[in-house]
Amino acid sequence: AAAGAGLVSRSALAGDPLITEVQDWNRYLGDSVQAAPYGKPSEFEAHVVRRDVEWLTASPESSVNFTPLHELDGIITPNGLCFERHHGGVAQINPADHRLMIHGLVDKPLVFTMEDLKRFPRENRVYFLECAANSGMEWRGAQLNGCQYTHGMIHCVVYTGVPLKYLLNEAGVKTSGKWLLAEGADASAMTRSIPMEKALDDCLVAFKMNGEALRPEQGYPVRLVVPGWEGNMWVKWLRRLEVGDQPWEQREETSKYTDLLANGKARRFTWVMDVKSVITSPSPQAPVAHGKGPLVISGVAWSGNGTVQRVDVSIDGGRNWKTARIDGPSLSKAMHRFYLDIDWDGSPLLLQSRAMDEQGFVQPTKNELRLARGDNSIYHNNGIQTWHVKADGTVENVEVA
Amino acid sequence: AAAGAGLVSRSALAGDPLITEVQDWNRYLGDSVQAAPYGKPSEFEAHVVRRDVEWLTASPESSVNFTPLHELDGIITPNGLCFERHHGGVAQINPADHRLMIHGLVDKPLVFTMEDLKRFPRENRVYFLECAANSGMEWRGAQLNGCQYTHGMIHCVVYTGVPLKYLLNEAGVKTSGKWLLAEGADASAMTRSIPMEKALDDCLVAFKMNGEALRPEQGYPVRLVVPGWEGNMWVKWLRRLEVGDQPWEQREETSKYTDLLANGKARRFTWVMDVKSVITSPSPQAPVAHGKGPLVISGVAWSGNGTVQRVDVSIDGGRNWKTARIDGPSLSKAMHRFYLDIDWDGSPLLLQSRAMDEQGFVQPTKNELRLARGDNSIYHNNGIQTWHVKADGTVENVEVA
Amino acid sequence: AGSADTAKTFGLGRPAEADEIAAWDIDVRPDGTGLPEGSGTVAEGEVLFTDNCATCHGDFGEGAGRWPVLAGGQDTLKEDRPEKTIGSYWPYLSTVYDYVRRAMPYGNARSLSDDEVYALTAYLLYLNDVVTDEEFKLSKENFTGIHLPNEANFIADDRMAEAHNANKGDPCMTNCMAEPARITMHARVLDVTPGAGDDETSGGSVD
Amino acid sequence: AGSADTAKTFGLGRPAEADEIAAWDIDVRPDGTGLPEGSGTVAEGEVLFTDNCATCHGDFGEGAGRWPVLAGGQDTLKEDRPEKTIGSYWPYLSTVYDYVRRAMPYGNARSLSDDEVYALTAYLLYLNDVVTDEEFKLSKENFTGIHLPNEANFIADDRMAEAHNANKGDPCMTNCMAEPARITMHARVLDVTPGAGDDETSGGSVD
Ligand code: HEC
Ligand code: HEC
Ligand SMILES: [Ca+2]
Ligand SMILES: [Ca+2]
Ligand SMILES: [Ca+2]
Ligand SMILES: [Ca+2]
Ligand SMILES: [Ca+2]
Ligand SMILES: [Ca+2]
Ligand SMILES: [Co+2]
Ligand SMILES: [Co+2]
Repeated sequence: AAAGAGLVSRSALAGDPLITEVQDWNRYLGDSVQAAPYGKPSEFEAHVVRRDVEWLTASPESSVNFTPLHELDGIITPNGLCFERHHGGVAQINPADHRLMIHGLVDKPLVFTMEDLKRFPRENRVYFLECAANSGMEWRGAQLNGCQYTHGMIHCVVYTGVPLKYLLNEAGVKTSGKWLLAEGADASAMTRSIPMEKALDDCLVAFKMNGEALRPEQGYPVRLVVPGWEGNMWVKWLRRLEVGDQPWEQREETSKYTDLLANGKARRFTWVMDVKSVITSPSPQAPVAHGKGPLVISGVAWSGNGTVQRVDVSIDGGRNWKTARIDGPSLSKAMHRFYLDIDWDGSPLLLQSRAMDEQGFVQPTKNELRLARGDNSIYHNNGIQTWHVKADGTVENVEVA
Repeated sequence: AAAGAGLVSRSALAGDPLITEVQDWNRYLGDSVQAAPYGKPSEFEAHVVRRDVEWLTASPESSVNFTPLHELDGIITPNGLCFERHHGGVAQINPADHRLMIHGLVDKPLVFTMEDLKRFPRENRVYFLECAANSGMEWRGAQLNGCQYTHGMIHCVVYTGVPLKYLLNEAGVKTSGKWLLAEGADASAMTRSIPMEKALDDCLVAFKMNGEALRPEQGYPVRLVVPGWEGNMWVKWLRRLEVGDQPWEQREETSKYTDLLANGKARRFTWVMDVKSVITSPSPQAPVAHGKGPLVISGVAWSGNGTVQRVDVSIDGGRNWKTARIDGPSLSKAMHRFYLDIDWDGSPLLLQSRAMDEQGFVQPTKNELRLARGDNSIYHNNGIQTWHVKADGTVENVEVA
Repeated sequence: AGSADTAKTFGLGRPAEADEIAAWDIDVRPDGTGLPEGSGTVAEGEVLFTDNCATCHGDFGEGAGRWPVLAGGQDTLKEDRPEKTIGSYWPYLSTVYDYVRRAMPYGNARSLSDDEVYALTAYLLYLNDVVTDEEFKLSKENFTGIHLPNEANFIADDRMAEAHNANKGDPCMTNCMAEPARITMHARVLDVTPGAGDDETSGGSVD
Repeated sequence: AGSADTAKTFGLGRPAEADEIAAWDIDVRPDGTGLPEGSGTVAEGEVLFTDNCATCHGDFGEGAGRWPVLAGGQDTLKEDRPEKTIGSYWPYLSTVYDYVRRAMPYGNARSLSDDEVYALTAYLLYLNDVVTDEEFKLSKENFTGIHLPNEANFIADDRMAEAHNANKGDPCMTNCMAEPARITMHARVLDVTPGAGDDETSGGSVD
């Protein structure tokens, strides 16, 4: 054969050798269709991973890692990158060995297998799940340089599951049944009290995320979906639902997930996740590499109250705002993606985004939150985030006044 | 410690030991948040994979594997399970080494880096991608037992990308430019001619799927998205766009992807994917294990013409039909999920689904297609699929009259 | 064959047996619902705590390293770094019993007997100065008579009343600040790449 | 700063250089656009084909094993198992030149010189009885004078005119067939689990 005959001259040509020379991937066969029965990302995307912050917790089995929001786009979080939060490690459960019990103030206490659950009518819904502690480390002030860490305790996927009301109806909730205790099968036996009104409204008992089975770290084989409400309530490895007439005041709704105010009082049962947004690019982990000119400012917004109606973006630290373009599906209690396409003049920016939801709630400043609640709250920090984009394109987490 | 003190008596209790005895996953810590920076499915889902059929092709590098539709739900295909079709193996390309050229009948021939592309305004859209050869093996009659094989050359994901029109506009298409040649950088240097009208309508140059970077087998770092049109046109590893005044009549639009009729004539440029549906469960790979009683009949429907308006399901081989429930987002040129929840009496069923799209096109029977096109067509088989559910719950691929 | 209907039942699942319910129904409420028979003393609890808990939580519940602090912190809730413990923060004793029984000791959950949990709960009351007698015996009978100091300080969710929520309406779009914005604070943790650089920090913790 | 606007340009990308365009612009159209300078004979092509192509496509383009058949099949298009080859099916010769140059030999694409591709294309014409003279030389100059036999049989997409598409309207819902449906055909491939059982089949192929 005449291999290379045409190449000798080519390599002498003007222009980018990546174009003028035949590259290996344009000549030799790549991997076959048998190489990856279950596919994975390119080796060039190895940096796109969940990351934890070791000093945050005493034990990595009761800890959190964070979604790399700065690397993602659109409104769907890929399953492999959904942040993890668990209190006794990831339970590995054979679905054949899993049971879901409903008891308490019901006519007929019942036990379901996974097969049983899959015989009820199903629904598919896109919902964000945000940990109430998301941005909690930022309560006292700018601390972490990267939206993965400041805002990465959130993900948004499509759930397939059975409306919880069908299961409750099957057992027959007594009229005295006003609260529901949901319990997990993991080593923390996670429990939360949920008011019956919410349970009968839009909760799902979900076995799939983004089309495939739930991931183990998200509660495989089955989890509770509590749309718009704090992630801790979305009990994973769901094994038990008890109907009662009062809340249980479990550890996760007393010691934790209560909001200490300046006056020493603490709010309890703060369930709804408030309207919130963050610019994901540029951000500290996603600096501007290309200098001045066209710049895509991109971010996500969400609200536990329903859809996001509008997102405004400021490039001067909140003095002036422009309404961003919300792109892609706008679904209730789901992430929304927004963009502001600007022509950057190369001077430093103080980037902020401010979301407004369908009920008219507007994302507050961090100072407004501190004024209302003091400095000792941890949860429900939905304050406006500021990124300082410097002339060299690097970005820092700052606060402004 | 008093380990086990409470257990001795428990194990003697009546009831399911999976409930009455404390399980390991309820006692001991599971994996930590550092165990899987990029997560993967449970070990109990190892059977949920893309599969190929070895005898179909001479070489696994120019071959196809199939999406396990029978294991999925909702409308989104997880990235790891999106079917693969490539003609020279999977090109592995470092995004830093990738270039996209636009030339031909344009004012300014241009070369873009990946960084350049990410500075244009972006859009996020959910689209199905179906290979024109999907169900092609079934043209002459029922052959493969499983919707993974009969209908698995389809996936549906959210794309993030730049509208192609922005790139064309940047180069400045001359008024004589009526066609576009799209070319891939892989070892097959895949090419297809696309009419300019479509290119300027809804095509995207996409770099993300389901939020994260495209997978290598789907064209990482960048692919063309040609909504509603046959998958072969969605050129992967996209490196070149040439504007011309006529189509190129490339191998993939002459030797292949042309539709031979009974009279020896062959249709060319058959781009749109017709309205189609299939029941994914029950199906040969997803038999009914639970006997009579509540049975969820579930499937997917799609149309290259826009949204699916309605799906009807028959349990008697097409004699009588019931309109199914479409659940989840109904988006143009995206998959739709439908359900019919029945109370199965245990007698054999002949299951069919029939989709109707927003333009009023109705999915035909296979016999109607054969009547119109003869037995020698391969592509664009959108005929109604029949599954024979037997009394024991096993399911076979059959044809009926 | 018929379609889904919210009102109807499907006849799915099987009846739960009493022993099965008993095996899983271990939750305890503030009103005492769910408390098992049994009892345990502070003194018994001290031994159990030293053997099973102190490695992490410290001999006196002060917390070893970054493991949770269980005692102390009274009167810190309005201070700069409040210490939230059973004694300083938790509203109900039932939560202690419930949580220790379901989740502790960490890594070997469900290994304690009901009496042992009574004893440990008694000892945690003692460490928090709620009881002072080492011979104090906590039991199903006297349990609901004991109240934790901070119970009255829990209030309902009133976020809606906060100024920024109470005044809905279109937010300001132009010249919203008198002066140009100035930076008042910079991130304290400069290197966020785990493993690269200095991971130690004075920062807070996540709950 | 301003927002996106379809009409405006962004000033992104850089001009493509002539040599860069030339390096990638290797496509050939039926009207000859894109054909490089050069030529090659049937005889030259035979040697090249035997050395580089015959292991897969057979000495005479008949296809080894399941590798593609390149010659023969004339007058089979209306038969039960049509054989679609360059001679029996392909409409344009330009596609042969274009495709061999860009993608063959499989596994070592872009390794042939322009003359070699002319010679191979000439040989494929010979194998398909379009030319009969072994001394025939194909060149840029005489290329567009050659037409493949099946060119006239390609028609535009007229799916919309098919009976089932032409008659839109609500489909039948009840008693749509006179008799109960009966099974006319069973799947021939019973075991679809790759690796388990018999993977051999008489079935079709995918294109
Ligand atoms: C190996 C370490 C370890 C041991 C041993 C241990 N614990 Fe814990 N304990 C933890 C961790 C970690 C948490 C927090 C778990 C979480 O994140 O949910 C915790 C939480 C607690 C809490 C709740 C603290 C709060 O503020 O919410 C109590 C009460 C408690 N433990 C009691 C005990 C008792 C009693 C024992 C012994 C029987 C014990 N622990 C043994 C590690 C330990
Ligand atoms: C190692 C095996 C192999 C070798 C060697 C090989 N080919 Fe191919 N050829 C293939 C395969 C496989 C295909 C189909 C590729 C695809 O799926 O797109 C193909 C396709 C073709 C086609 C298109 C067939 C059609 O019907 O569309 C032509 C023409 C062709 N080859 C010519 C050649 C020539 C000329 C050579 C030598 C210079 C050659 N091939 C060497 C394997 C080979
Ligand atoms: Ca109970
Ligand atoms: Ca005792
Ligand atoms: Ca570090
Ligand atoms: Ca050209
Ligand atoms: Ca020559
Ligand atoms: Ca087999
Ligand atoms: Co809360
Ligand atoms: Co076609």
